[in-house]
Amino acid sequence: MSRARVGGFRPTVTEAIAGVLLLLLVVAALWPSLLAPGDPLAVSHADAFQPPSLAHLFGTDESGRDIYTRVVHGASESLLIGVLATAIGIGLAIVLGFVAGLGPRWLDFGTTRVVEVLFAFPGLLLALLFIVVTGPGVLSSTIAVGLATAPGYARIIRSQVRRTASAEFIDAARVLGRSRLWITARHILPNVTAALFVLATLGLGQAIIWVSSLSYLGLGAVPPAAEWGAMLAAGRTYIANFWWMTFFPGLAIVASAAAATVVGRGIQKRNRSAS
Amino acid sequence: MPSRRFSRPRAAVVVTAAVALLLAACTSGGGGSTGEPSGEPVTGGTLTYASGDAEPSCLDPHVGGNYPQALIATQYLESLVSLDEDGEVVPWLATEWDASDDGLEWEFTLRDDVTFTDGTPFDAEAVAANIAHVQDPATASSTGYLALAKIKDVVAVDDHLVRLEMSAPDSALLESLSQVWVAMESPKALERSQEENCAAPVGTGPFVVDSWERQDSVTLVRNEDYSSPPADVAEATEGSDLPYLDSIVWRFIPDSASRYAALQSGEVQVIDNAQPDTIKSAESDDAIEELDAPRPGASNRIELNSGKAPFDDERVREAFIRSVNVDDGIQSLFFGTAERSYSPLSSVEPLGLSLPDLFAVDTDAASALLDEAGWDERDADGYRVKDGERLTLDFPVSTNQSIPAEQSLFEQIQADAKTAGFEVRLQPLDLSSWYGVLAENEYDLVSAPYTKVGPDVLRILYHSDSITPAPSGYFANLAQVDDADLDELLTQASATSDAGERASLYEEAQRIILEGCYILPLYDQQNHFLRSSSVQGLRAMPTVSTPTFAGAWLVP
Amino acid sequence: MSGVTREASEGPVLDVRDLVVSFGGRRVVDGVSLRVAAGECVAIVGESGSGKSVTARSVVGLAGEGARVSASTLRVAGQDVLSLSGRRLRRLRGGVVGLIAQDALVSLDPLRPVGREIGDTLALHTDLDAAARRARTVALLERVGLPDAELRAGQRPGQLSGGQRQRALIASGIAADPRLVIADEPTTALDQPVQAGVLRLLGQLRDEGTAVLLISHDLSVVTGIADRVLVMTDGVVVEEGTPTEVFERPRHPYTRKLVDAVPAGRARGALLSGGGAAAPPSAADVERRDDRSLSADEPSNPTFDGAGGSDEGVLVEARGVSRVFHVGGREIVAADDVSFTLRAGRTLGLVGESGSGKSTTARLLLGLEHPDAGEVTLLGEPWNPLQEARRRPRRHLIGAVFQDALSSFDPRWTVGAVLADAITRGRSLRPGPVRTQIADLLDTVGLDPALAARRPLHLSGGQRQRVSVARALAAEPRVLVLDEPVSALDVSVQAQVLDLLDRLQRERDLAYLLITHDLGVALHMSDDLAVMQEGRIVEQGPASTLFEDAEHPYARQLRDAVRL
Amino acid sequence: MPGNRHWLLLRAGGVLFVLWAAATITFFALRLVPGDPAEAILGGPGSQAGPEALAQVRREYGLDQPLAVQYLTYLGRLVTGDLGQSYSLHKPVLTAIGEQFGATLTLALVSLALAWALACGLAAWSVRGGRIAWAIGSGLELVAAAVPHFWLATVLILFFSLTLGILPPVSVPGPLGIVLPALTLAIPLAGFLGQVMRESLLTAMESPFVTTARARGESEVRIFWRHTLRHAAIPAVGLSGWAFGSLISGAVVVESVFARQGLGRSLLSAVQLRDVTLVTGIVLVVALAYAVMTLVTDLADRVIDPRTRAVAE
Repeated sequence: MSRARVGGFRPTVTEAIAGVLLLLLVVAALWPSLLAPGDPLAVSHADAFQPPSLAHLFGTDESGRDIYTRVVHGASESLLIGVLATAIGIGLAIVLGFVAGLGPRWLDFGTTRVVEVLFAFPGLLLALLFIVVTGPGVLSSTIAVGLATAPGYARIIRSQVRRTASAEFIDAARVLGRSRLWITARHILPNVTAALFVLATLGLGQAIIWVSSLSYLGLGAVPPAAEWGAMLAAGRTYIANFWWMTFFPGLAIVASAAAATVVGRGIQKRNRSAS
Repeated sequence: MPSRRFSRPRAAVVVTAAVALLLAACTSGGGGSTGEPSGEPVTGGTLTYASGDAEPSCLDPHVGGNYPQALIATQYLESLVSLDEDGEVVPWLATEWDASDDGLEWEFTLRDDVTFTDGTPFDAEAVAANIAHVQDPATASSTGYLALAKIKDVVAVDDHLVRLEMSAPDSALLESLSQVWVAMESPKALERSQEENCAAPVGTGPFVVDSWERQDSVTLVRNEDYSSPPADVAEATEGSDLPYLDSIVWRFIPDSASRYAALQSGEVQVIDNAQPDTIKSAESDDAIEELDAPRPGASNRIELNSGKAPFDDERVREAFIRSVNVDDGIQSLFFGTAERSYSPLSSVEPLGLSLPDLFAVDTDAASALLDEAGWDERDADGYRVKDGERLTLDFPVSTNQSIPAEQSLFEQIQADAKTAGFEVRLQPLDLSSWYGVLAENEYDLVSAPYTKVGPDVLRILYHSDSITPAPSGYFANLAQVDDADLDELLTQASATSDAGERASLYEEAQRIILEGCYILPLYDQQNHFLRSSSVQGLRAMPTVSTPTFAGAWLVP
Repeated sequence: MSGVTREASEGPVLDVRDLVVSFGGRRVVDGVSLRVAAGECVAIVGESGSGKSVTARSVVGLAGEGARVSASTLRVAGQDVLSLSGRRLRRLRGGVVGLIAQDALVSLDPLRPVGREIGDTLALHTDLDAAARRARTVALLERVGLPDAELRAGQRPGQLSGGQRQRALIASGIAADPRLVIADEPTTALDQPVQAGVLRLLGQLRDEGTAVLLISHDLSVVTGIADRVLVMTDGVVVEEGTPTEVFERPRHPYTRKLVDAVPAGRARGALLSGGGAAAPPSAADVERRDDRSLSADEPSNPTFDGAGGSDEGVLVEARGVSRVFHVGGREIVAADDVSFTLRAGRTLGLVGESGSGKSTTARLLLGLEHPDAGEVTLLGEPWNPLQEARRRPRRHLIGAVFQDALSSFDPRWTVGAVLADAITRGRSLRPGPVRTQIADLLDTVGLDPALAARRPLHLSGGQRQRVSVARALAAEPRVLVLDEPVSALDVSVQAQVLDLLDRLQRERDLAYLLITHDLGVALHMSDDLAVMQEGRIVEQGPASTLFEDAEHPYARQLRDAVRL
Repeated sequence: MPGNRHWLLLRAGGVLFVLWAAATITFFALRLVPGDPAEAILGGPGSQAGPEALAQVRREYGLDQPLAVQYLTYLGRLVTGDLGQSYSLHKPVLTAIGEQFGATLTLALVSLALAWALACGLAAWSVRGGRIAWAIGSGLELVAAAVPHFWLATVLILFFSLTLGILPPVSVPGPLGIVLPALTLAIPLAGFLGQVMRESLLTAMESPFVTTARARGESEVRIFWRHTLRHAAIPAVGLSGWAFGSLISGAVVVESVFARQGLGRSLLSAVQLRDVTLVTGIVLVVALAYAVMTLVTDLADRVIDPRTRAVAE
């Protein structure tokens, strides 16, 4: 299977597809109208519950809104939330991770324990606890997911920092008389950030799922917002008769999450073979 | 004899009610509230009922008092009186009753052959204990408390004669007493801690609470020595030994998709809160029948908070009502399972007044009104503005009380209102936060179904007294209608003993409410049940439309 | 059972003719022929990529994924391997042919007790029941000379020492009495004394009538036991003959190159790569060493110092340095009262088995560890212990070359960046401004300046090591610490690097601390030698004489190991 | 070995620490709820709790005391196993949790087992099936790992209950009832575990001891089950603790979709009813369960992988 891991820098077919998907996602997020000129909130009683057709690629929902348009416009909502959540999570994690990874033993011990504690809260629980405190809503659910994912990242970052810090080239640098700060700035930081980027892409997929889960539970985005999770939640009640209302938003989530993972792993693979 | 006093005026309207019910029966493919049973009743078997409502935290409907509680309590609790198909008040645990001419004293003769399922005999003391329990603030009763608000004192004249002394005449007393929220429970059981009583209330009904697996199911078993069906049922089922079913498993399946799937796959035999689209598709499915039982009391309507800006200005209220198109939405969302309503009262309420013309959509008139009211500019997003203020309406929606279709309808209203220049801010909330927002008076629009037998519901909903909260904290006058004339009318109506006068008073009251643009009626409180066709003899109580399984059986 | 019977079988056990192995059109083995008879040991010698391992593995059909193997003959014990079906092939593996790979730490499943691995072989190729297998396993482990076999059988590779592991691996290879044993680099990564033991074991097998095919990159290893030697390069056998023929009268230039490259017993300063008269190794040269030793007449005491006690040229002095590690409640004495001196232009060779504390000593000298006791001085001034801040300004005086060059570079830096950083003392990573210096450096270490643009990952092992030497030089140090600088390299490459180091020392009058497990290298490079064991220096003296009057048993072991 | 006791003590201490910290966090979470904490305890503004009720809660929770005192009393009550009273269920939180915990635990464990089975099975199949199988295998894992529970649940119900009609769409007593919920939880997890395993599977399959095994005459099947799988499993096992946590999270969704008893459902309704005491109680209990679970997996890890015990130099 060795080819499965080496595979040069030329993207594999899967990676190519995934890349395109992500690209579309970004476009949809930034300039939705390019892909779907319609208005995602335009109600039209006449064409409620239309099955997929040329007029409505993904069909229409209970208010006759075009699901394709909503999915496209939903990208910005979902993606933004996903990115934000991941950013919060990783931002927090970096602080924790570096404190633990570079600080003295006791500090490392302390931080690691704290991280463990947070990690001990199954993600959604932490999120729910947070929501109980702040009340439901897009923002709080986003922050909640950020908080909930931070510990996981922190662990990885810490070990990454540790590994880099104990690498032989760090010794080499010390022998050459480089200061701690210099080493952190020139060696550890860059080497860890490479991994961070991967982490982020991988995390993005999960974050999207999480946030949509919260919306599904009615704790996140508020209708008629075209957030995928919310759309799914709305569609589920009609699943018995109008499958497309659930299927396509779900597909969007799965596709983007999967795409993010593939791309993330791709980069990871190359990083590894490059080091 | 005494009951005749009430029967006459009713007779007129009763017909309409019956017709309405018949209609319901037809539309729902013979599964109507009478659901003319096919074949001979079969004894035995276990029926599984799946409720979409949140699992009640207490099975005693005295506590709080919401519809989910009523649904299940109907199976094991019974009231003093009931209504028959024609809306006639009929004897139940009380055989007859009489009121003093000033309407301040009521005497009820009780059945002497009934015992609670814990062996406690049912007697005057029991009635006293129950009314006391409902009125005790510690019970935190909401619905029941309001229903019995005018009862000042209860006197056990003898074992089976009880006298209620009123603080003021209450023409709605019998209707109120017919509701399951004030049903009779064993006084011995009531003495237990609230936790215990909530877990297994003890009544005289056809079934007994056997066990409660939290978040899974309540198991009800047959009351072997059940002897006290309401008069009308007793006649109908002369000689047969009710109930037929051995037991009922009462499940809680919040997810409507799963619930319907469970019915289709035969895991359960009856589900409530059926989604409109599934009702529609059930019509073409012989294995599934519908039972449509619109709730009595108020219609399902959107209240416009006249207590604060911008809706303190009648012109703005009218503008809003005129600018939103509800009919099309109802058509597409409810698949014809719901009739548009133009009345504050449910279509099953004989005294309901409908004024369709008031609700004809007229966007030009709307914008004219708004300009007139000073909301004559529009901002970048197309919303109307008045000295810098955007025309914003907060619309807290209780996700527990509004079915998805209804929430979608609100979204469409939101879209319509936008074109007119209103910014409607929908905020779906859990029940608790929803109450919170109402208590803080942070709403302009709200939809709050209220179920009570009889037009007296109007007094609860629109009398200015109802702006101040009940012990449970809930206040019913969400439109915050504060109109002296209206108050006067409603007080008179509930006091008068003359049916004709009562009718005209309520009509006048409704006119004020409708013309004052305080509410936007939508449709009756939807109450659709789907049953597997193996379930026969299922019937909705004419009181608060809760289905009763007393006469139901399973076709093997 | 095939091969259990030992009567002289008709014809050779292994008969290979015109073996060709190619991976996707690339020919890795190109027409190799060889025969191994029962009771004979044939050795294939060559450097990595010469195709020796592939040749060996093709014999059991394990040339590797996507390998296309063809041969006019490929017979083991009379069976035509190429025509064997999956199941029959599996019967052959382990049953008729035992394969002993290198580095048992990874060649035995680290998660399973070694006894199991042996038991599996038995289960596959004998019809013994579980109990019998257990007994047999223990017997085997005893046979390969593993002390208290009972206990060992239950232990996992990680819990055994390198030698024990290798023996266990051999045991699993010979469990089913195969008629042919293929030993692929069985002794690499082992310390010399252990090596000797393992080779002796293979010798026994041969004497008992097993055919042995020995694969090695190290000439000195095979000399002892091989009956015939094949020298391979680029997939072709360039020379074949008895050890003596091959080593004393190498006909093919490549063979000569290899022979010369062997450091063991090549006079100090003699060029290993290219030129230099081919001298026969082993016995002969030990005598030469003796000649040299006559001229040296220093007393050898534990705190020996190079040139007759005078302080002239002393750069680094370590006095009674100790370092103890606390791991999971256990105390590990990594350095115990270590004392030595480094002088300009001289090399101190530090030898000892892995885990004897060599590297810790180096780290103490480099100021990467602080000593628990004792001190290190640099140019007479305190160096360690000392605050890093005060040490930093003088850091440039000591440079280091690490064993694994690759991991000693930041994977994200180009060679140019690495050197620029070293030259500008960390002020800049941009090669541009200091292009000429970089070119000079690369030139001094014999590399093409064009390499500056590459990343270390894309360099050969030798090139990497040269770059790390260049990096060390950039700061113009007086002292270089060389931690196993060549152990990862092929003989000929190793030769070049060693020569380079030797040249640089002479040109720049550098003081070297050379850490190695390879006594040959040590002897060739060092003026003085120190032997370490369990953190202590047990012998110290001039390279020439040290072993002659070695008192310490371990030193003796080492000596014998080299002599074979 | 000597390290063991020391190690175990340390980890046990870790568990205690986790609990303490969890308690602390929940305590302050309770205080962070906007408005009157007493009101929050009674279910937020919606509760419209009467003054006497509020007063009683204040007394009970010592809310009139300084924060430090409150904190200590809180901890004290936790030590005695008193998690407070749930306003929405009219009963002690501990009892409420007790009723639900078993169901969730069962679900989580069954799902965990199922996930492992799926992951290993798929790995086994795709390892031997060559290039295509490998691609398909990793593809399946990829998708599986990206599927949100609530969507998967719907799809499964549609397929198994409505189309095939072989499995109940809602949980029913007996083993049949747990199948769909467990599947819903297991599939995404299996995808995740699979992805992790695949990575290490590659490494394992290329490592020399596999060659040794082949050279010994082992068949590929045996090699997979005896050698490579075990190596591949190690990192995934390390994740089992985390996985357990994620299953609990998943339970929140799955239990309500399948109308199944369990903590997840209690938690959701508690959140919706703003029953703070219940939420914090559940969070605490789950944190405990999690901590114990990690301890167990770490132990398992030490069993499977002796190297973690060997003291590294």
